Amino acid sequence: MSVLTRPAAAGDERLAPRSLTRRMLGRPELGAVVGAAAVFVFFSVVADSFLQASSLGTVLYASSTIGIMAVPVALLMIGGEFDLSAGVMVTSSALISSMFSYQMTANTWVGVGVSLVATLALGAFNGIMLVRTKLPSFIITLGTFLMLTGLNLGLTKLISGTVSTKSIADMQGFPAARDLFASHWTIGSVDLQVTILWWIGLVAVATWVLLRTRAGNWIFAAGGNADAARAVGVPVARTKVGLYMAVAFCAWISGQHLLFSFDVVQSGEGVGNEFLYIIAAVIGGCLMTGGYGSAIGSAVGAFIFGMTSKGIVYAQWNPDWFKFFLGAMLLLATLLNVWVRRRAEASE
Amino acid sequence: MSVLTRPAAAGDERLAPRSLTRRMLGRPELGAVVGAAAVFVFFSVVADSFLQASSLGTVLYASSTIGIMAVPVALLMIGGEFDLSAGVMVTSSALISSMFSYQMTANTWVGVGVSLVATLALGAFNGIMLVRTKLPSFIITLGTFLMLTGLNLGLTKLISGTVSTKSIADMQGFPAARDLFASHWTIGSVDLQVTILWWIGLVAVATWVLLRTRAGNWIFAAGGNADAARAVGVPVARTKVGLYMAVAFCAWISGQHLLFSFDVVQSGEGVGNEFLYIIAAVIGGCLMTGGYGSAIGSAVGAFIFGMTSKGIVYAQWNPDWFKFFLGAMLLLATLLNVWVRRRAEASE
Amino acid sequence: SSTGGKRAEDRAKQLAANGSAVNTPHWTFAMVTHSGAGDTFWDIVQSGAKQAAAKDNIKFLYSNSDQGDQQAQLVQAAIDQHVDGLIVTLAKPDAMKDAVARAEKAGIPVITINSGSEDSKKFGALTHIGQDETVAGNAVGEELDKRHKQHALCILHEQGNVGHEQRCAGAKATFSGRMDSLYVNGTNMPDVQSAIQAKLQSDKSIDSVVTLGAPFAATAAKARQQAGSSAEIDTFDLNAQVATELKDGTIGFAVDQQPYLQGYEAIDLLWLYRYNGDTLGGGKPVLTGPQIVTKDDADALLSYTKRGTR
Amino acid sequence: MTDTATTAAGRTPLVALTDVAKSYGNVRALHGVSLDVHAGEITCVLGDNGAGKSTLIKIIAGLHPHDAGTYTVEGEEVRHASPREALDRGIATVYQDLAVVPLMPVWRNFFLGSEPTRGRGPLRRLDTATMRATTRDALLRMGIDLRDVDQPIGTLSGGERQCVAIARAVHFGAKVLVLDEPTAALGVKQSGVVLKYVAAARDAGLGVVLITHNPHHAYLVGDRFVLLKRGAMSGSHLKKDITLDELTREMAGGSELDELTHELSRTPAAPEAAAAAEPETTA
Amino acid sequence: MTDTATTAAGRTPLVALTDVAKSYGNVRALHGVSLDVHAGEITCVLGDNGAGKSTLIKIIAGLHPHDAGTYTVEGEEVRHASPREALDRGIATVYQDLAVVPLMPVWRNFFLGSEPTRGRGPLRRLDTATMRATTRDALLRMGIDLRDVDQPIGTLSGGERQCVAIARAVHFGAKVLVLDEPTAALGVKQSGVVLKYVAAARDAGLGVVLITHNPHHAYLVGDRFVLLKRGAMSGSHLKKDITLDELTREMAGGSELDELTHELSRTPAAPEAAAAAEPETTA
Ligand SMILES: Nc1ncnc2c1ncn2[C@@H]1O[C@H](COP(=O)(O)OP(=O)(O)OP(=O)(O)O)[C@@H](O)[C@H]1O
Ligand SMILES: Nc1ncnc2c1ncn2[C@@H]1O[C@H](COP(=O)(O)OP(=O)(O)OP(=O)(O)O)[C@@H](O)[C@H]1O
Ligand SMILES: [Mg+2]
Ligand SMILES: [Mg+2]
Repeated sequence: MSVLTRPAAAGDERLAPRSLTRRMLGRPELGAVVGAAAVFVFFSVVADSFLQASSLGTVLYASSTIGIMAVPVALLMIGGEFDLSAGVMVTSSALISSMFSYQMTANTWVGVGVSLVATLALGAFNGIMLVRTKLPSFIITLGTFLMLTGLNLGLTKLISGTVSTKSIADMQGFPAARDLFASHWTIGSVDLQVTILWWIGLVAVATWVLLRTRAGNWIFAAGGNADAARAVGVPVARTKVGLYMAVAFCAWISGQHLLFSFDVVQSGEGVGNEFLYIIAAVIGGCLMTGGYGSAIGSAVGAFIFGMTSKGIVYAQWNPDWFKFFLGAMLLLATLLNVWVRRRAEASE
Repeated sequence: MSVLTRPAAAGDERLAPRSLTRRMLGRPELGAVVGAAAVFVFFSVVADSFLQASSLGTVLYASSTIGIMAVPVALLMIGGEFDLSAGVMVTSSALISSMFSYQMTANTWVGVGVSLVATLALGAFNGIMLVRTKLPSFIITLGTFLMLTGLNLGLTKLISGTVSTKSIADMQGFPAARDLFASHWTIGSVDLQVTILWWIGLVAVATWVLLRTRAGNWIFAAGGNADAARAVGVPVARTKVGLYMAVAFCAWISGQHLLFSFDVVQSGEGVGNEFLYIIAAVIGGCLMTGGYGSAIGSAVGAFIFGMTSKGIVYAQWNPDWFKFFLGAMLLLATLLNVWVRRRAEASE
Repeated sequence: SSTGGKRAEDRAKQLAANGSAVNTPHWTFAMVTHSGAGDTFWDIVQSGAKQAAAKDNIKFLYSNSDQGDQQAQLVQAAIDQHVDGLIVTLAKPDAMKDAVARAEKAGIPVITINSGSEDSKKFGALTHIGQDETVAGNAVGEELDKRHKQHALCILHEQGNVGHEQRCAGAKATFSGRMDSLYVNGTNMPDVQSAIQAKLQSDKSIDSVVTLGAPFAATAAKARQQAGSSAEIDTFDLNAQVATELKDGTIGFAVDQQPYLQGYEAIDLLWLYRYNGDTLGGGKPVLTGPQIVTKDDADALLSYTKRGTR
Repeated sequence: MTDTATTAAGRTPLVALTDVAKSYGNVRALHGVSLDVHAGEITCVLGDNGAGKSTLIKIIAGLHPHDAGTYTVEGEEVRHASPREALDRGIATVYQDLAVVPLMPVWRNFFLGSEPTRGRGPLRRLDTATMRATTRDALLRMGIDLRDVDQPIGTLSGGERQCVAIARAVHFGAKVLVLDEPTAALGVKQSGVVLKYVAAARDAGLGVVLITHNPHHAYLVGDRFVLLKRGAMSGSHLKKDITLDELTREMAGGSELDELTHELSRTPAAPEAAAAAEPETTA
Repeated sequence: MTDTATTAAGRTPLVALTDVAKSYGNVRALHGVSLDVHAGEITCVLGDNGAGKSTLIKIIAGLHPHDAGTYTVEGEEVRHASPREALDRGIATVYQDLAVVPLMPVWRNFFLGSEPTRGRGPLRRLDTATMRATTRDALLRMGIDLRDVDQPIGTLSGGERQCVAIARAVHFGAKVLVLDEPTAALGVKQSGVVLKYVAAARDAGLGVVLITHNPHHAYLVGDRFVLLKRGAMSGSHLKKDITLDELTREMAGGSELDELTHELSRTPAAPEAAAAAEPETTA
């Protein structure tokens, strides 16, 4: 949970010596990294096209779209809560941005701004409902999930007449916004999407917040033992509302990416993606019960998921069995991770 | 958590008197019952056709198909674990039964029996993997979920050549099996499905097990504090494996209902239903963190869900907004439940 | 089933093993669709494609995702694999625009199938094979009128699915009576049944139910019986059960768009293009439907549906 | 019974509870309890198991609101909505169940809720070096030589955890220090250190509320003694008005104790204990 | 140091640990510890906080396996895979962290893992009436008059919970009773009762392992004393070989104590404590 593992007080006879490698392997992220490496090596061997530079770009892009959301979802899980509305909130954010710009004939940046405010409000709603009603987050965000799904469809049909939005590609500010949220550039023969930068940035910020700020301390405490945290003066309620707003913020980024990369938004999308985010966080070592996990872990989890789901395609395995392979690979990667960690811990 | 609330030691000055009604309202299921009653009254008012006898049959049927699975899922949640594979396992069970009978040209009862054994084995696999690897149940059952989804599709195509099974309606034993799993009969003008009986029976058995047997005590303990339970000699691992097998058993019942009621099984079905079961359990008062809940609560939860999702149809509201109404109603019902309980507790 | 799908498939495999009907190089063609997992319709499309692939000495790759952005990523993955031809559906055209453009840049010929006839040409595809969902919907509306229906119900088994919306909207556009929609949870048959039941109980004036996928027609028939309604059940697409029930008269009519043909022709046309530079349709979409099938066609259809090719 | 306000009448007490009551649902945990805490004095709250001592502490600490009565801090009536407010008023508490987050490292637990920071603006960050060093030193002073302040606090022994909680409260206590059975899990040496700390805090002018089941500890450092019984006050004494023996007897519930001592002293295998039994059994 | 086996050499001890060691990851919690528990004797394990006492208990209780050394029960070498096995051999334990399930009613916690049943076959069910009555009576005998045995055990006070755990172990202990700081959270009266129970168990022929930080308690009932320091044995004495003062001094770590007592006795506000400080501070 901390970046610097201070060497133990020199010469305490109660401490068995431990090599650096072993200490490294004991860290949660590094366990997951071993799993990721194994998946990478595996697909490099079985899938010819997996190791190409262009494939790497595709895999990284797929991982980044999950990873951007997995970061705040991991933080939220460390803080002891869930967000089932995270998937559709991405779509809501994109819809708001697109429909506002179109209907008001406003500069796309205005739509983007309105969407930011509205999405943050949705996150705040989740958080405030949670701390006010003291209902489990599963119920609250399930309610928001269903309501947003309905609103996405109902409002889009009401406003656009169909289930998708109108194109805003020809509106003012579109190219600049596209550069920010959905551009891509080529390094050598690898085509990299800007989402990868967003992803790396978010992981870095989240890691800093978790390990080096008061807020990070509060997140761990709120998830690890909310009663104790409250008793020693941690603003648990504010922390949780903040976490939901962080999820909303990242949903906004993802939503804008969706909008500016496809220009038109389908109102029915995003359903089910919330689980991909949770999966990435859990594979990366977050505890379902809260109080433990890391942002880097969530990134590794997203990468494992991205590699596996695309690797199966590159390996050209029978698509009927896609889900089977996906499940088996994820399970094996996680088992390997746990096995490595146990070995590291067992040998003193 | 107990059926008999013994009157407190007479005349203890440290106990404020509490009326029977208040004591009743303090019980978790009864909180949910108030929510259910409110939903019922609401739809009786807004939807003309909701109060018809035949509509009751439809609502009960919808509730029972969720409720049958919600019972073991609630038990599992009380025991502190999840099962994401519960939804597809139902389909697997139906597929195994149907394809075995068809391919072997065996009596349908043989298929039913094989399916029971195979489904229980799946449940045992979940449970044993969980206790052996000590991974979170979310990861394990997610793996099983994905693998079963793949297997359902892959094997069905391999064996039947298409994505659904062949009809077994003309095979030996079909009518009798249909009577057991998918018959319906008419009382007055209400058409009642046999699944309702299964549901009631399962709720009764589960309630008995939870409150009156050693296994029930162990389930609460395994979910409430697994370490403590283990320390005082509770076979936590066996309890959890048993719970997963209970889920499998009910998946078998649901699967056979699916098969004998629709005769042909689509291999892609069941995905997503696991959440309906969890929703029902949580609305009915089960804690996500384990150690608290009831079987009756899960039934009330399933009933609330069934009433709401069908009530919206009876009320003929704009179908585009279906999910919105569903989410809002579920949230309101749960809020009412909590509000009632708090009031009951606050006034001594 | 004397002409079982399994046997046909085996025969096709045998053919491939024996060296195929042609001696062109062993090209790889990929198909990326917007289908969900385990969909009957897309299963038949795949069967057709596989049959043609076997004949044409083609390696056939299939992948699918019902999320627009995921489908685009799958197209990219196919490009990464340097396939020799690409078949995509354009249910969400805007999401696919970039991906298709990249395929063209990489020199991969693209054929679009099923949905997206308007955009196909614009995106630079060789040709479009299939039937527009709206056109199919229109045909249903007209047929309902022909049958003097007043009040129809359109069952959408996947909320927010563009193709489904277009089918219903198309039917609504040509139907002169009233048409309601109902969303059901397509992965939960009992829920489909009880929801249709509830709708029929709440509104007795409904005289026809249109399902958007073949498997749901039988369930709708069951719901009708439970609800004591006399509405006619009609459906998009075919399967063995629908064919039987057409024959029994349980189902009124079905709209077929010949999915087998969409898969088969797509592969075949890509082969022709690579082999001989041929294209079909003269810049216009090649339509595979809609074809209204009724009781009269049922007998012939029954054997085809049983082996999974219609 | 409510004769607490008789001494030091001139000064406003740091914390004063008057006729406070608290129920959990239909359980009346506390009623009619009054208590004054003065600067530079140690108030001991004594009583049987389940008498309501921890409930009283939790009200002072702001963890639970009181149902009736008044709660004043330096003369001003308050109703703490959260422990944060009490902390901000300088009231630091050691809870009986310790209030630690098991999976967090010791040093993070030590500073939880009151983390020191360095830098400004977006660069404002935890001062981890100071936090680690302070934690290690504070524990060392209590006789706990931790191997590693980075280990999760959940892996510490019961007494070590207790020491972290006490060291934390002593470190952050500004005006009032509230300790719920601080020495319960502690070894002989550590208990001595804690009593020394309590005395030092008093000498530094803090008001101290100390809960203990050990009459020796109470009598050694306490200035006034409040006795609770089944949720109500059963006595309130100044040190000068009571002897250790009387205090012990009151804590044990009077006559019942004699009987018990008698019984235990008869047990055959511990004959030499018979004479010593009276005070020690109850120590 | 390992002179434990000298007495009662003829009898096989009920439980014997020889040169046992245990590490948590790279933390060596225990090494080279030996201990005999004989029927009808009370073995006290004493030591500083973090000395490894609870770890020792957990090995005996079957909660953790030992890494090295041997563990025999009635002469037969064992390696308990779970606490269930230890229970089945008649070893009942009170853990320091109590091992209760907070949300479950008191009576269900009391019988958890060893529930009595009535009826046969599918009608076999919990004997709830007996369970409730037994729980209430067992607690009443310890001086805890519960309002309601149906309340979740998490709502009991710390001492009440401790009493439930002790009553449970006493109820199920068949051959060996292991108690980890049983009196820590208890009131004067309850402590007396627990010591009486311990003596009674010994008289009934059980072997008892008692952990405590209170030398008075230990000396009153103990027959042999094992001292742990930083995970290793620092002494093992029979009662006849040691006095209370020596024991207290050893527990507190020798010379350090004098210094501390001296310091505390100088605190100005408690002058009358000065004389009494030596034994009481450490009580
Ligand atoms: N699960 C664990 N992981 C790592 N270290 C542990 C774990 N449990 C205990 N320890 C360490 O082992 C040492 C011995 O702990 P133990 O609980 O046995 O002490 P104890 O003698 O019972 O102390 P106390 O009197 O305070 O209860 C402690 O220093 C503790 O930090
Ligand atoms: N959350 C709660 N809900 C219901 N009853 C409670 C709750 N907390 C405490 N009680 C009850 O209130 C009474 C007083 O508890 P409290 O913890 O204040 O006792 P205490 O004096 O601190 O006892 P101990 O010395 O054993 O720690 C107890 O009988 C307990 O059962
Ligand atoms: Mg207390
Ligand atoms: Mg201990």
